[in-house]
Amino acid sequence: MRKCIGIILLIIIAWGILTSLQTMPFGVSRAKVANHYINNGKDETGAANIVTSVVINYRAFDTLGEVTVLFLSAIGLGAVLATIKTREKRDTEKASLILSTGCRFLFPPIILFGAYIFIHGHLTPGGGFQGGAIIASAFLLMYLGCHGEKRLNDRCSTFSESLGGLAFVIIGLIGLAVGTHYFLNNFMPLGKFNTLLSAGVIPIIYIAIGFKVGAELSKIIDLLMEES
Amino acid sequence: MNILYDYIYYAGAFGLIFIGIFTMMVKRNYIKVIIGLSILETGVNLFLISVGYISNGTAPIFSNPGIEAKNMVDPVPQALVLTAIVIGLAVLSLALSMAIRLYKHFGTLDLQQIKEQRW
Amino acid sequence: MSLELLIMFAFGGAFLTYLAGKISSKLRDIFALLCSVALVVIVSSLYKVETTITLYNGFFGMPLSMRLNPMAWFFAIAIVSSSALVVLYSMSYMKHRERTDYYYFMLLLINAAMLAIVLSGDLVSFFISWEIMSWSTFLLISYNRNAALPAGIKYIVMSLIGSMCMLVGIISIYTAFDTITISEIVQHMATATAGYKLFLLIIFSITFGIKNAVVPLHTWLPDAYAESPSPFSAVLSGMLTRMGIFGFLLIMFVMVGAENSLHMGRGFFSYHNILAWLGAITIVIPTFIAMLQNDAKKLLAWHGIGQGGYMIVGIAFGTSLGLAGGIFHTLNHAIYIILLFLSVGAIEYSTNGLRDLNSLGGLFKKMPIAFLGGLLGICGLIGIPLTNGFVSKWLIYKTLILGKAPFLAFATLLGTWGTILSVYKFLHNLYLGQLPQEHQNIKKTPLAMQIPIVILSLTILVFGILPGLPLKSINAMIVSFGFTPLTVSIWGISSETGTLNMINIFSILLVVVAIFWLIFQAARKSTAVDQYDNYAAGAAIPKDKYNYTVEFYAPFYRMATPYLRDIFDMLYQKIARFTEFACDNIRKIYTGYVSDYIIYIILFLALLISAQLKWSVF
Amino acid sequence: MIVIVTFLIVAMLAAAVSAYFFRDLLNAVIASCMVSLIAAVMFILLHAPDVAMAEASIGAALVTTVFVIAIRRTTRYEK
Repeated sequence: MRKCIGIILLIIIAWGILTSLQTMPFGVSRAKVANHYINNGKDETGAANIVTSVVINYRAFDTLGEVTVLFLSAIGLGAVLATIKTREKRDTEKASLILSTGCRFLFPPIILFGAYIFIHGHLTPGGGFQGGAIIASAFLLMYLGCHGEKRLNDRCSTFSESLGGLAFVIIGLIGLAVGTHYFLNNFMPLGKFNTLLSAGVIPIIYIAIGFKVGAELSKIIDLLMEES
Repeated sequence: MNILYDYIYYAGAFGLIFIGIFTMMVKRNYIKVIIGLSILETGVNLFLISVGYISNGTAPIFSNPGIEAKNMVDPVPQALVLTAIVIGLAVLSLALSMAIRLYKHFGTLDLQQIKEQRW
Repeated sequence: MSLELLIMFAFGGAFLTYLAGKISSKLRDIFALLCSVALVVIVSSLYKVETTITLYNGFFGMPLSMRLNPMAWFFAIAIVSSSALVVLYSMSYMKHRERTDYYYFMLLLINAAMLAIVLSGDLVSFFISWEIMSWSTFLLISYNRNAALPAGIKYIVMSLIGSMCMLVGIISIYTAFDTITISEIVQHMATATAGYKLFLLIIFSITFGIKNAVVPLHTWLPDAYAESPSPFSAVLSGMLTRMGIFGFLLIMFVMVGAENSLHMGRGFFSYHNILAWLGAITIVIPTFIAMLQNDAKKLLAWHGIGQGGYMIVGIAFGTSLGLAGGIFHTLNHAIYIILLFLSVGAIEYSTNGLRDLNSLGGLFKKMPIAFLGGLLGICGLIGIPLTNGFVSKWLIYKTLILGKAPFLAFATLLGTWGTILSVYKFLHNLYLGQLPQEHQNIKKTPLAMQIPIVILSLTILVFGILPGLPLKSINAMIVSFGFTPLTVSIWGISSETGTLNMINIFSILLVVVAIFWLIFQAARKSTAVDQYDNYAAGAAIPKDKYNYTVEFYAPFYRMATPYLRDIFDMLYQKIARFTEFACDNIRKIYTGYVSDYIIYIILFLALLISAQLKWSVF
Repeated sequence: MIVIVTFLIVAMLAAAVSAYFFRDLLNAVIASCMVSLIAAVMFILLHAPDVAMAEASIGAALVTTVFVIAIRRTTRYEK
């Protein structure tokens, strides 16, 4: 019954989408705002990666809100899971020495790789979000491989998370005070194009986002993994 | 063949979207519903990226001096999807924490049974 | 300048009282009293001042202003003085209750809001103050929790319906005339069509009719009066309900204008005639329902509705005599109903919240001051000569007889008879008869409760003997509406068709009473007996309960009950139940099952898409 | 090229459909991980390396892990 209704409704919607897709050909046009970003983004922001310049410069306020949503969901997760107090014991086999040693060996390189990703966010693909996710996966590896011996340092993760958020907002406020007076204004010198120290505040903000996202995602994993 | 080339990405994206919606509509297991949600989300992201695509284009990065601006694909949907993926993870983990909580409380993940037990 | 000071004092005093209550309750009581006395002083210093001030200019380009004129001053002085007396009374009455900070805050806030209503010079500030008043009244009606909550909800629902009607009226005025200042609306009103004026009159009449409890819209009132704390019942019945009368005056004689509102429609089906008939129904039916009540406050509440009918009849008739009668009756009603509620409150205070007429009685010697208040209050309510009710009722009867409206005149007289019957029950069952055993050692009435009762009792006599005092300022108000002025002297009123001179009546009554007293003194055969002796008729008095006042008017009750059901209340209850039932069924679409919600979303999308594909609506 | 894309898309849809049909939730999660991975490849083909990176690290890895953790703390089988 439910399946029949679902299929009928989806067929109607598919039909509507099919008729409207005919006016939207694949792979020919670009939006007007995208043209502006592509043509001027290089000179205005100094970042080689146009996606980064959109995320951190043109639409940085959106990104701030998005980071806030991430933060809120971490809080919500903690609130939902915090009330569970039953500590059930599962008999799990301890990881072998090779596995745990390998995990400990891989942990610093993965962290380094994450840091590399978000430091070079304005030059190559990647940035704070991807780097943060990679850092979180390093912590995940430690949780899986070392059987909960090494836990995320709570104070350290909170510190780096708030440091990242604070740096983002403070740089934004400095931008408001300096120069052309809008929030998250790119007030620093743009530097030489396509080098590491270029593009003004973009690398700094992306590093801040990397810290923040990495800490938050690690915290989410920590909350879900704990007691299990 | 040309028509296939024009619409294959859209077909894939909407295929994912429909499968995701159908899963959410029909399945009674809460984790299955969340799996449907994640498939739906992937479909939407794929659709947004394929809308911004330009035939014979390049990635929007000036990594080499020879890359020209006029062939670049649209960066705006990419920036959008980038954040959407991260938010998607946050939403999914929140929903899954609810699932854990529901299981602790009701002892089942079947939505029908949870609904009956609710009062 | 003093107008701003007045508003500032009124609102700021309310907030500061609340803060003072956080420090000490004694400080708060004194502060509240000082505030209300200061308001009385300020308002009385503004006598015969006409002024306009602009409070705030930026409300969508419309100025919010305050203005003072004879009408506003008359209502303002009544509001502030009654509220000062009530605050004084509350100092003892509310002493050992909970949440007294909140009580005083709301009481003073209502006072301030009523002041702002009567002083407001434009419709937006009128509406804002009206809403402040409605909401704080709701909070204070439900102060006692339990049974008071449904009463408060009933009040706020009806009040909000009224407010929304008023909002519709205000918005339509703004779109039609592009102004909200009352004095400018008056000028624009000349260009409006008759239909538009009728629309305005009707839509505002719903608002003010609800507030003044005109009969089809009265059902909130009995519960609200009975369940709120007694001092607040006094304010509620005395001034707050009569904001409806102020509103009627505002819309009929100021905004639309007397020459328009009195010639709206033809013959019987003219606007003011129908309003007068509604007023007559409001007099008769609630007064007879009041007779059947066994709860002292409910009895007074039904009388509150009934007396409101006199005011409506008076001002709806629209002659200067009738208008004077209606407005003067508003003032008089405020005085005696506050007095009655305060004396019932004194009994409630002494007997720990008892107000059932069947279980009380014989309190005359225990509480002489409350008895004095009750006696003079019901004298005013009935309209016995030398009390203030007599003068205003005389003016209304006179208007109806001169205006050749015999049926309306008969209705008002019928109302008076019903009043006499029911208030005798009230007085007798509370103060006369046998004192029940458990009330032998009741609490004494404190001084702070006695003072307002004494002041109001004296005021009833003063306004009864010297009606010229208030009638002078009422006369100024009537002149400002564009009516011919009355010839008012300090003793009474004189016109070409008859003269009322209270000093003559006073002296005649004095002489008659003196003669009778002398006769009785000379030919005295009776002996004074004890309060309890006169029931026994020679037989032995039962020790416990022997109170023949139980089931007063029982035969009448049996006879009249089938006809005196409150059909409007039942109708509203039915509507409410139907709404609840419908909402309960609509609620069922929220199944609490995620997949269902997704199906709803998809269904909606599918409907949109099929509509677009079929008819191309977008 | 078109053949590769068609193959990828068919595989992706097949993975999604099997995620619908699997009774074992762990299998369903792995199937949805497949969907994400193929989607990451398709982002590369659509010249969106940033998004591909995010999808691979977050959509494929972290989401799957979170699902697995949740399944471990609840039940493994549907019904």
